[in-house]
Amino acid sequence: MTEYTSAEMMTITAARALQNGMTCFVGIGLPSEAANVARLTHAPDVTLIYESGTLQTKPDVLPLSIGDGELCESALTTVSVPEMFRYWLQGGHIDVGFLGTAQIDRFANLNTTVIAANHQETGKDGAHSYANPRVRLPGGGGAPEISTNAKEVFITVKHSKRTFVEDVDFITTIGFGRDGKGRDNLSNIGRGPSVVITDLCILKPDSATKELIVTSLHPGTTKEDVIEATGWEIKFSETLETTPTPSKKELEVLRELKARTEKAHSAKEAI
Amino acid sequence: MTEYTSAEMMTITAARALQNGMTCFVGIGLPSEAANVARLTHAPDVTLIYESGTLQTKPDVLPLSIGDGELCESALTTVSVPEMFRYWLQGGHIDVGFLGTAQIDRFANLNTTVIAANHQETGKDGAHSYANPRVRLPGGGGAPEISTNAKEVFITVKHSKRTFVEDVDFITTIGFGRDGKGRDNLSNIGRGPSVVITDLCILKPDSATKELIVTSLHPGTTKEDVIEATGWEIKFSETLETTPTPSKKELEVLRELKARTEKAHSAKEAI
Amino acid sequence: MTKFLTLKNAIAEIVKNGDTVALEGFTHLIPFAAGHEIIRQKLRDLTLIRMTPDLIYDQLVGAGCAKKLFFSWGGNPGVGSLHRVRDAIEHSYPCALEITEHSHAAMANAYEAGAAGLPLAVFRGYIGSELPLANKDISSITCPFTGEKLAAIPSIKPDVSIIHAQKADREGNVLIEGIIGVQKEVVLSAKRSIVTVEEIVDNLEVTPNACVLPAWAIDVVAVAPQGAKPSYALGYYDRDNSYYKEWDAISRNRETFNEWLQSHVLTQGDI
Amino acid sequence: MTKFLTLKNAIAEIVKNGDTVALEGFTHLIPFAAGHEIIRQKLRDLTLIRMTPDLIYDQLVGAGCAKKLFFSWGGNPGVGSLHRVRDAIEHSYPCALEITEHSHAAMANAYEAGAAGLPLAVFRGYIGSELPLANKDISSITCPFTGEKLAAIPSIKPDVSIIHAQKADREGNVLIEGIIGVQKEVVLSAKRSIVTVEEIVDNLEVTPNACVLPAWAIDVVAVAPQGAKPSYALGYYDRDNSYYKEWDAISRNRETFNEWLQSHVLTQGDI
Repeated sequence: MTEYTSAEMMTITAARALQNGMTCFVGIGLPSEAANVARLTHAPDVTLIYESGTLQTKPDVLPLSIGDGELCESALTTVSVPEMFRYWLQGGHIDVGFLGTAQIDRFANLNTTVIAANHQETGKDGAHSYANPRVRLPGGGGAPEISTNAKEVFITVKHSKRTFVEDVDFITTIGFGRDGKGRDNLSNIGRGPSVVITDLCILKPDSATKELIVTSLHPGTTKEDVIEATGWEIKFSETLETTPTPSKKELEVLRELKARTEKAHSAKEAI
Repeated sequence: MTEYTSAEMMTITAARALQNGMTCFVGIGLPSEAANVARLTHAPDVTLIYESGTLQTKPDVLPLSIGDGELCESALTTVSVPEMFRYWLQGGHIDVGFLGTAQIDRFANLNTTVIAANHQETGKDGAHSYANPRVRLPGGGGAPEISTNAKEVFITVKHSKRTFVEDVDFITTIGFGRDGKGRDNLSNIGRGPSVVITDLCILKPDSATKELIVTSLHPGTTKEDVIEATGWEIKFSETLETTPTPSKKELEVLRELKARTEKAHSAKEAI
Repeated sequence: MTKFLTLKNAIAEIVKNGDTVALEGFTHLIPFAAGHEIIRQKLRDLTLIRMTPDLIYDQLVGAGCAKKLFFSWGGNPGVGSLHRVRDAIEHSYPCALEITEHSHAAMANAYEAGAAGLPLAVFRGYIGSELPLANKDISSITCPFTGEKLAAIPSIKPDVSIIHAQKADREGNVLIEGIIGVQKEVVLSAKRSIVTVEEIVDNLEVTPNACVLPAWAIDVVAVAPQGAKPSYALGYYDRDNSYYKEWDAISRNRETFNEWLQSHVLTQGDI
Repeated sequence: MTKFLTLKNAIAEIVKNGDTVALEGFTHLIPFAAGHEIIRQKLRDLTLIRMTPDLIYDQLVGAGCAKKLFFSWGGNPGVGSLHRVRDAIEHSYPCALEITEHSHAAMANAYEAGAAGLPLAVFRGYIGSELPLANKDISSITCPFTGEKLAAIPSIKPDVSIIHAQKADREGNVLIEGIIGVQKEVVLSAKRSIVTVEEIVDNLEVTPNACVLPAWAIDVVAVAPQGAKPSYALGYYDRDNSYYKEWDAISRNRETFNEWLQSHVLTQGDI
């Protein structure tokens, strides 16, 4: 078996979640890496869409920003940003939104807005956190509407107690709401997060409660590792699986992609 | 003096109403003819915009339809029809909307929807006319919103008792409403019709009452001619003027334009 | 995801009796070949949506395919009336025809809202017009920030949309160029869609922001060379303005129309 | 109607202390040269609007030009925080900075509505997000047809918009190509606008539906070669991704930033 890092395991597992033929609205960073690995391996006909307006793009190197020239030059066409959000996302043409996050809670709510100064005081409402930030994060970007207008949502994020919290300090982007019922009785929105892929495991929402539970452990990861890295009393599926290891081909594609990317992004320095 | 027809007098007088540098949203037919004569004579920098999405177009022959290829091929650029109505018209970029009509009344309201079966019965409300049509006209097209979203409106139409009626059977497009007060207290809309050019005269709304009054008679036209061709007790300005005659250059441009147009539109028959 | 079908199979598979159908193309790229195939397949009880019914709907209505017409300007551009449409409205020949009437701005906004997945379109329209007396769908909303009353109408979401375009590549991505009208909107707002094209090419050869519809946003692509005649396809053939003029005589009485229908449509083979 | 000015004169004439200013460009074509000129002219108390503040607003905020920031994603793309923006928010250095925060979909819709001359934007957004707790401008309307509650926010109508584009012709018509973002919208929605361009050409040489802003929709065109660096101009130069990475260290502390400001902006001459 080829050796691989836990970061590679995460990216390749996330890539495998994408099926060939899907239209995927791609967040920058980990999601973008995973989505492009998918396109270069088992899902050559996955359609990648970035919020900069680039429709069906096939970047040769990973973009640093959501609007690198590479995305436009390799796209089928590029539309305006209002059109992207109105016609393509809100219009219902996106199968899956692929997101990262800074904080995620047991109901898959995402926080990319603020880390509160004192979470104990905040209670279950982000207003207090917003007024009393310890760390100011970048903000929502496309995520709040990707999460509700895409048919489903995949999330990929590194597993740690700081990231996996019982309740996010602020709901930038809804998973299933503070009580797990946030999507109930709402027509015209997607079904929300269907899978979360970390460097330790795969989590999926319980079909009844919508609480995230571990459905698959990555090889070499123990339940204790996950418990230790999760900020709530994490549950494990009764049919807990072991995630398949990356193939040689997948690792090769990922590593070449990252090498090409590194080279491209540092090449500019000489200019 | 060169001889000319009353139709030529009308078109050239209408053309003169357009000032160089204006952006004009052009209706098909008489307005299109007048606007292009303006562009080819005193107003080379008038910007002509057709509702088909053609921005700043310079057709060599008059279009038969609002979307002839000529309009697109000679345009600065062509935008979608939703963009045309949202950004360019409603967005406030049109100085003047240039309209024709089937019926016009004393408050410059326009009807291009239905001629009522029996106007006597209809009263001052188009609902009855709509339910009881004698003649079905094409409908509103762009006019209802051109009339309120352009900064002002020019109207050109042949003068006759059938056309110039006391009250239109149906208000497709507002002039100043059934009582002349239809634009009062409305912000965010243009000032409405500022001039009506016919084959007999020029009419303008009275600044107080908004009733159309004759401000200029075309050479050779008498007050009686206008009274006879108007369906209400038409008033004449105290400072009634005589419209200047067409110049040789204007007539030449108009006639050449019409000859080119006729040739172009019949040429296709051979194909 | 696009399938390539013959026009005959495309219509047979996608269009059903009783459907709400929009054949769009603002003067340019009107899908006449598809309309004729609908006539040949004797589809009935269609609700036909189009900003400008044009000759194509005069023909479909005259052939008895429609029970309802949804439009904003119903004439033969630059020529006169649509006689078959008028005969259906006024004398229920060959069958009764209900109408729903809007302005261009309203329909353009309603298509835009349909493409944007919204239930309503909001715009500054219908001020002072009596069309709201004739169309109960016209409502309003009040801006929560300014108190301004704005027009609101339901968005358009056809069962089936059909457009004609210049070309598709071998994956079924489609280029529309020139007067693009509401073509993108009508395809994106529809449940099912057909695009007829002049030709299939290896490469669309487009600039970055060309109006390209991705294959995955279209149900069927059918090749129909000269499929927009007597309308036109920029870069392929011109509008046959003389045909539009001749249509007036053909359509004016039932016999000449029915002869035309027999000889020019019903007895014509598949494309 | 466009005037051609030097960048120095353009900023001096168009931008005033206290203005609401939007410098847009979604990753692509960010008008850095114009931003630096605003810094050199020591404009103060600006409300800065931009979907992604990016380095350009980190620089303007760090230089003390802004009192308020209106944004939807505030990071250094792919790198990390905007340290100058955070220092202003968290420690009021060099002066206090208020923020108004939205999602991308919200801002894209608000620009679209601004360009469309509407007082509000209506979209399916903010469902389940706590951003409405942090931004009192976020309201809703109820669809009169379906009863659906939709997000409503005020449209964006800046005093001044500034964008960078590839080229203008000698009349001042401007071509924007590639990732076009909200560039058209921001110019059309603003009271006054400046477009900086790479070069002036005799002929824009465009396809029929290129994104062209007509001269009469722009106030000032200023030539600023390489005016988007370290962002990029498709067809002219690439994004300097390494610069974005280096910015992290420069901006991380006040001294290195102030040195950068001195040497790279304040002591640089006019373009």
